[in-house]
Amino acid sequence: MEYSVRIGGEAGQGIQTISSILGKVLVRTGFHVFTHQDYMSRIRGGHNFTQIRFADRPIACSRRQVDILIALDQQTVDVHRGDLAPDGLVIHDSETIGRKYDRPEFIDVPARRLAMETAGKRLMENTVAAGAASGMLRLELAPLEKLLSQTFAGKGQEAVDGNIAAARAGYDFVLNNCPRCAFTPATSEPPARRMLIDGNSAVGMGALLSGCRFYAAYPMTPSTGVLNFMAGQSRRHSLVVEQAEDEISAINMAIGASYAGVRSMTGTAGGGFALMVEGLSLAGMTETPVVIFVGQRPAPATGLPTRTEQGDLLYVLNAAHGEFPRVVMAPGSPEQAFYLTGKAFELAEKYQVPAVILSDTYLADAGWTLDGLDAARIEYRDHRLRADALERLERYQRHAFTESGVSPLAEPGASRHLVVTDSDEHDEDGHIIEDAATRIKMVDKRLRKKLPLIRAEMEPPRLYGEERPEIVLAGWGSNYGVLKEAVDELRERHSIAMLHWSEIWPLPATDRYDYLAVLRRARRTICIENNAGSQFARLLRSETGFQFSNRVNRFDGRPFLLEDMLQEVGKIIG
Amino acid sequence: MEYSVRIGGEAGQGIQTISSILGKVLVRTGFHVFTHQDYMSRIRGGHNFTQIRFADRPIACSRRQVDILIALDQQTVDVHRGDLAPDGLVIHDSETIGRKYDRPEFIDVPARRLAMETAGKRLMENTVAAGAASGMLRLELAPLEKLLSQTFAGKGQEAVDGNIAAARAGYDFVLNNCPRCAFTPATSEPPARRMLIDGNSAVGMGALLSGCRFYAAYPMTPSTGVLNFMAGQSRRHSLVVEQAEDEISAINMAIGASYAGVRSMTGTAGGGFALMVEGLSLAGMTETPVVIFVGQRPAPATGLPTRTEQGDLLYVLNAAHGEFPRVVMAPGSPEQAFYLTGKAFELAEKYQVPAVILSDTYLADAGWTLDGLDAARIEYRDHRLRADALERLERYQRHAFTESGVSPLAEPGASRHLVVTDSDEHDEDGHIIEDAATRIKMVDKRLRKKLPLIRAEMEPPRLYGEERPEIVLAGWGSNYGVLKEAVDELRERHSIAMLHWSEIWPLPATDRYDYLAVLRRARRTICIENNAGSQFARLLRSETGFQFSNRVNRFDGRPFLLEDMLQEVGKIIG
Amino acid sequence: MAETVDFEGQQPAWCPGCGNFNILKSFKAAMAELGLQPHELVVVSGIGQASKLPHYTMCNTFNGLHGRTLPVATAIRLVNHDMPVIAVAGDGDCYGEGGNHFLHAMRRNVNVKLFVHDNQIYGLTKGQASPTSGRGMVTTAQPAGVLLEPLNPVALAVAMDAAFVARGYAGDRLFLQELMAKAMRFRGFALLDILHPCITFNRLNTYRWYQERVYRISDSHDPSDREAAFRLALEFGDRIPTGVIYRNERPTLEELVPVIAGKDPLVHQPFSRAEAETELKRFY
Amino acid sequence: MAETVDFEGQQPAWCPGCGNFNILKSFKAAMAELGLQPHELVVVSGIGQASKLPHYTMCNTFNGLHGRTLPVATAIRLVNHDMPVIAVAGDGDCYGEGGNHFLHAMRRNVNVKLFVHDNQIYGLTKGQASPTSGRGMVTTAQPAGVLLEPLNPVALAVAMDAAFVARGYAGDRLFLQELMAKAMRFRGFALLDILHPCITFNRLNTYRWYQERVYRISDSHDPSDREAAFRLALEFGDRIPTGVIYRNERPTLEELVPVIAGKDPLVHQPFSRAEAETELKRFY
Ligand SMILES: Cc1ncc(C[n+]2csc(CCOP(=O)(O)OP(=O)(O)O)c2C)c(N)n1
Ligand SMILES: Cc1ncc(C[n+]2csc(CCOP(=O)(O)OP(=O)(O)O)c2C)c(N)n1
Ligand code: SF4
Ligand code: SF4
Ligand SMILES: [Mg+2]
Ligand SMILES: [Mg+2]
Repeated sequence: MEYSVRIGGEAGQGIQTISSILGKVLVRTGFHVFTHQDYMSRIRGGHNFTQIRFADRPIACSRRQVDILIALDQQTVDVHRGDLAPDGLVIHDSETIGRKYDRPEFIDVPARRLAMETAGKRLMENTVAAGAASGMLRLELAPLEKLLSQTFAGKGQEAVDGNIAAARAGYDFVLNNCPRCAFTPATSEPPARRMLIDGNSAVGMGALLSGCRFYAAYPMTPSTGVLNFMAGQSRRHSLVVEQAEDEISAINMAIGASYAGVRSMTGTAGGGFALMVEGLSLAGMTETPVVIFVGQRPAPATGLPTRTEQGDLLYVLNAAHGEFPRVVMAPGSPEQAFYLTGKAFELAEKYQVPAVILSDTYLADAGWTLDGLDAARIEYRDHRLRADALERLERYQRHAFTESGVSPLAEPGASRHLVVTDSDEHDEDGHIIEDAATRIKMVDKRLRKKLPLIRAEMEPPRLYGEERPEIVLAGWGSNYGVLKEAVDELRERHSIAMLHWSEIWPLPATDRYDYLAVLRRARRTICIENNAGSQFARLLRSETGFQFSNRVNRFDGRPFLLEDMLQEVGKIIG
Repeated sequence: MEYSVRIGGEAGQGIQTISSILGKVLVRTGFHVFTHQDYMSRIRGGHNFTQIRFADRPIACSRRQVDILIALDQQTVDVHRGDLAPDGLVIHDSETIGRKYDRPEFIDVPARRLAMETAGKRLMENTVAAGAASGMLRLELAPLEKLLSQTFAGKGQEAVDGNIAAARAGYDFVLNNCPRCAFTPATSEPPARRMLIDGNSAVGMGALLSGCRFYAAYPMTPSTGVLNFMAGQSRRHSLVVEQAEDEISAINMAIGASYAGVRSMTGTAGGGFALMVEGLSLAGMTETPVVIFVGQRPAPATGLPTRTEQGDLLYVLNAAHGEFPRVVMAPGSPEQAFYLTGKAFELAEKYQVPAVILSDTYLADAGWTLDGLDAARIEYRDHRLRADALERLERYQRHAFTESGVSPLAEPGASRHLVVTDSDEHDEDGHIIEDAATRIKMVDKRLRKKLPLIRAEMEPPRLYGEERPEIVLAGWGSNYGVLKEAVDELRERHSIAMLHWSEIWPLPATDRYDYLAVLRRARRTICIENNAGSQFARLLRSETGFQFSNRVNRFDGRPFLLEDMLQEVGKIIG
Repeated sequence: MAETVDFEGQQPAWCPGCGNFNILKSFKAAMAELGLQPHELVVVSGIGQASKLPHYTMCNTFNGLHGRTLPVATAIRLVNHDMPVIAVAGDGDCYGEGGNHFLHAMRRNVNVKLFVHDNQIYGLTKGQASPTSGRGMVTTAQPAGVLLEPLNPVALAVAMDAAFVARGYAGDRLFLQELMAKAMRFRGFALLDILHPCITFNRLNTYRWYQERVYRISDSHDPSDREAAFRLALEFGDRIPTGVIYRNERPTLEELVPVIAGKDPLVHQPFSRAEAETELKRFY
Repeated sequence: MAETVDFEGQQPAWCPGCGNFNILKSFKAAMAELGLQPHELVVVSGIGQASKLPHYTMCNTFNGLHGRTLPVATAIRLVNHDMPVIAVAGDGDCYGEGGNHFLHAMRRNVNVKLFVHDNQIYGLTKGQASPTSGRGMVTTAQPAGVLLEPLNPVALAVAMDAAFVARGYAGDRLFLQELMAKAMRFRGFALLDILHPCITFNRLNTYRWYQERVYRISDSHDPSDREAAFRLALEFGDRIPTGVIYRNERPTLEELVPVIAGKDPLVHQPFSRAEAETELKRFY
């Protein structure tokens, strides 16, 4: 059992209100929900939509086919009508969109009138629409009412009552006027308690639970959600959030904060990361732990600012002058985003390197249903030398040579020992040097010793599907969900599996799991990426020599929907 | 026949004066000269040196072994004595360095006293030293005197006379007091007229002859020489040079100038390039031709600011968000720097892409002897639409779709047609769009259509040595000279050749010259790079699958001298 | 001669009621008033709501990166000093991301006109504080309110000895048009900071808020008096002066750079390879 | 208690006779005078001759990137507001590459002390014009002389309403020490622009040039009077005032950010995973 609801309209019409109410109600009703957003770069007007797919089993992507289309304007009808399922329906308010449809699949819900009648507020037409959709789906009213009470509690009883009345009006209207509305999804009884969380919030939660105490950023889509999340947290937890004057400042602040002794982070998109490249190199040279969230969007330059792409992989891997190790994590879901953010903080501090969390707009905004997130699975170990432990040392050298290449990281000011570091090449004390011998030892320490140690901590890609597949769908980052569902669909007819990398760099070794063997054994290996340049395929070839037999690329700013993916793969495997 | 003269001392002691006089005199005397510099990042004090190697045949690198050491201070003696040839000599002024050496190889030239006696100026002790070295080498005095007249003409007759007298005093002193000074290099008779030119000047000359009209930069070693060169030219040619407030501004200025209708350029080092990454992406999206000079130096961060490295290859190749074509040239000598700068300008404008000239400190400062540079070999074609040709068009669209992907590039203001471009994804007119279809066509146009056309223009690597070698020494950029001489040395005993890439990206195809076949045929393929990460080797594997059998890396901030190279290669090939 | 209609461009994507519409109207009217044709001027903009302006009119356009309008505009003008060059930016664009370029553009005094649509907020990214946001303004990124001192661009420009410093207000359309025309006619770098309400995200600085405060500077003010200008510039609270605050005519950079001063624009100067080739001599 | 000798660091690599030596002396003496121990302060610097200072004394040191001292210093102070934080930079460092951070650091008013070694030239890169270089100064990169208006950091700081604005001179060592101590004792962001000759590259602004012009501001000047401060700040020619030019005490950012205002420094606040975990609730 599964259905998809799509809500379309102009920016500012309240798509977000309807979809967040509906999404949450569906989760609370016991469904697995997946939501995804398609927004233009404007505040009012244009054409946006949100899709809510739900089912009685875990789901991980969006479909093209729509069962219920909620059209807040005429354009939505025009653009999305073609995606309607054979028995799909369109909810619209003929008064608002200014046109009557004389066809059975069009359900005319007078949302504006009902909103005025019940709550006296035009604005509540969105709540009416949410109610109407709930009615079509024959959902219980109680979870919807409870959610509205919680959501509007802060705005007073009148707002709560008004919204509940509006929702009921929409619900009842559909029940009374739409005999065709016969969607009757089965729900689990009693509903399991589950979360609905998006990629950005998951990163924020991961950071919070990793002990991140300082976040500096300059707003940029799709990373602004992380900034907003952290700013919201800063009121309740001991976390300083600073909006910087630019991204250069943001990363230097994060590095300064880390030097001073706390875990710190910054976040941006590819274009803002361009301005952080200099700071990345500084973190590399001074061996200062720092976590950088990078939300990819279609580029070059400003590109398609509110859309999605995976075009920054090689850039993030190779950015910055000079050679130093970095960690790059590319989570495929909010769940992975949460745990990998934790791991990024842990590795950054343990090895004193910068760590990048490479996300994209699709993952940033996509809502996934989870049974829960296990905070305890995020390691939190303070790797810094502080107070007594530090004071007790006879001598302290910030960049002391050690077996592992990792030098003790001390909190400045916490003891009589000086903490000295430098962007110039330096000696163990942190002072400028120019001699060749020290330089060689420092490169060995920073790069050659640490890199293999970090590599050993990286998890190999995840195999999903056949254990010895003939066909491998390979991917990384946010394509996780759609690849997984594609495998589910194709498994009956094919020996197929997904190989998905979410821990990208240092590229995981093959000793624990020989993923190269899996690839080499397969008849067809298809690398699927949201970019034009097959960047991951080039990376894998450069590091392992392996070359995929086929490549699928999408670079129009949109994510792969399940049907698209099946079609593209179908072209190759027949 | 060949000799090496090394001049060492503190910063500010005048090493530069002595070496530039001596180098030029040797060239004018008919020798082939190679000079290279080793400087600290300080203005006074510390330890610097310059090496002048000369021979009766073309030479292309420095040697470790020194025949004449001119020690301006004690430290020079201590540091370089070990490199002295069996019959090598040390010129020093025991009064200046404060110590007398009672050994036959030490020639005590009272430079300071002679300077005071002849010219009344202590400062001229450097001219005395230059004279002394000329004496030891039994050079004619005339070229030296002529050079001094030319050099000091601007400072008046007194300065000319003083310098000539000082040089003569040094010259005579050695003739009279040093019976052991028996270097008698054979010169060509009459001397051929040759140039002595360094990498930075060659880039500047290439830019000037390519019609570069605008240069914006922020000072940064080792690129400052190009800025200074261009600034000097701006007085005589129609060229605007602007020192920007930062590198971000510099590249945006260069892009603005190019948009306005002239060829433009900027220059920096790896750290400054970090700040240009954002602008690089802008040039990619707006299809604005721009040439960027990047002088590599040891990093990360500030690193070793006055030293050399090849650590920025993958960074320059992958820098910037999004996917777009770029040209990367890595000249191996001033001659290549000159012609490849010309080619960078040509390709940048023809295909409307950014082009990078990737140099390094070693090449920037190294002086090579050339028979000449052929200005006519630098193509100059104005690819822009201007005045009448533009006015005659019925319609103009800056980003019009064409067969080749290249749209007409018009000068704004030159006609009634508007020239509109945008960092957002745009339509043919240059206006913002968000639809998938246009996006796809634009990516195809910018990236997929142009890239193969540019690739077809790239020259394959140069083979030097055996045509079907068993051993290949592979390299790129500034290692050209030392690899070439290493092959010369090793050819007698081995089937060996150099394969040198100076046109790096798009990686040249193999259709005109199948360099992969050469590599695959060889028994040993050794990739030699001035970095720790074997970046070129990784690039070649990523693009062709070929893996070198051996790698040699140097990353201590110093260039490979011939002996070092032979030793490293010797360890591998025996 | 062009009329306002010749400057009609694409349909704006701004929120209905946004102050940007009035600025756009003034812009088109001012260009027509000055007798310019669309192809005779270049508009350089950054990224933000403000920076979309060139698409909504007709002109040569370089719509570049967030914060980077001024370096691009500066170079265009140095290459072609016959062409009027206007830089359009938002307050975040120009005073936040692009703050350094702003400082140094004033020092350069290239004849570029800088129109900053100052809505005291980041509009396009949905309402974070900008450098000019008032203290205490609460946003999603500043839940405890803005804690930083707002930047006063006009006072800053006077301190930097910018050649022409003015403030306009989108609610006073005709005066704004007049100020735009004045800035265009001025020989040198001109800053015109234009206050305008962002009706969607800025709940503090509304039409009403501005209406109660904004006034036109009286004729008695002498814009060449730097101290008086500074005093006036500091006024930003219960009363907000609009008009020309400071003026200090001095040679522009184009008039000082030897290769172009008093000569043809660089883009129209001939390139002589032969002359360039002579430079090779010095290496022999 | 520490003495000046406790602040002896590595051997400076500056040119003998450089003005930086006096600044270093004043620095060490001021720190000793304030009763600080080397480990009790952090010095953040950029890249340039000036920025090598922390290596030549004893202190916790973050010698970062050219131009990026202030963001690093700001964050250090926000994380540990018990620790004195000094940012040392050159004029190119701070007003050129780092100009934007300079602007916004003044707005932030974090209690960081900014000491700018202002030699009106780029020293370490061998003598190009800096933002404060005088008009007409000829260098290899500016063969036609500097054509841009020099930036007046002190006037700029007054316009930005910086909390503490002073100018010192390396040739007046004791007064410089006094100004450093004053800046350190001040509660808030403090700019101390320190004039000093670069004897190798700056042939214009020599010891003698400064000596003839620099004077100490008389006691009658009221640094809390912003207009008077601006007037004084504009004086930079035949006479150059040194001393405290402007002072405007107001709460620092550390005193306004809720999580740290009046609380333990962030770095010493405990981290409670349990508390953080409660935030997961809202996603159910
Ligand atoms: C380097 C970079 N950082 C961040 C952004 C995201 N961004 C786009 S517009 C904008 C701010 C818009 O505010 P403002 O400049 O005041 O213009 P407005 O929309 O208010 O007119 C930001 C931060 C970007 N495009 N580039
Ligand atoms: C991003 C970047 N650009 C350029 C440089 C090169 N650089 C080093 S120091 C310096 C300027 C030095 O001038 P200033 O800041 O005034 O310091 P001073 O040496 O005069 O004390 C420059 C341009 C750099 N290190 N980093
Ligand atoms: S968000 Fe604000 S500035 Fe942007 S268009 Fe809407 S009202 Fe105008
Ligand atoms: S170059 Fe100038 S500033 Fe640098 S140390 Fe020498 S005198 Fe001082
Ligand atoms: Mg704004
Ligand atoms: Mg300086």
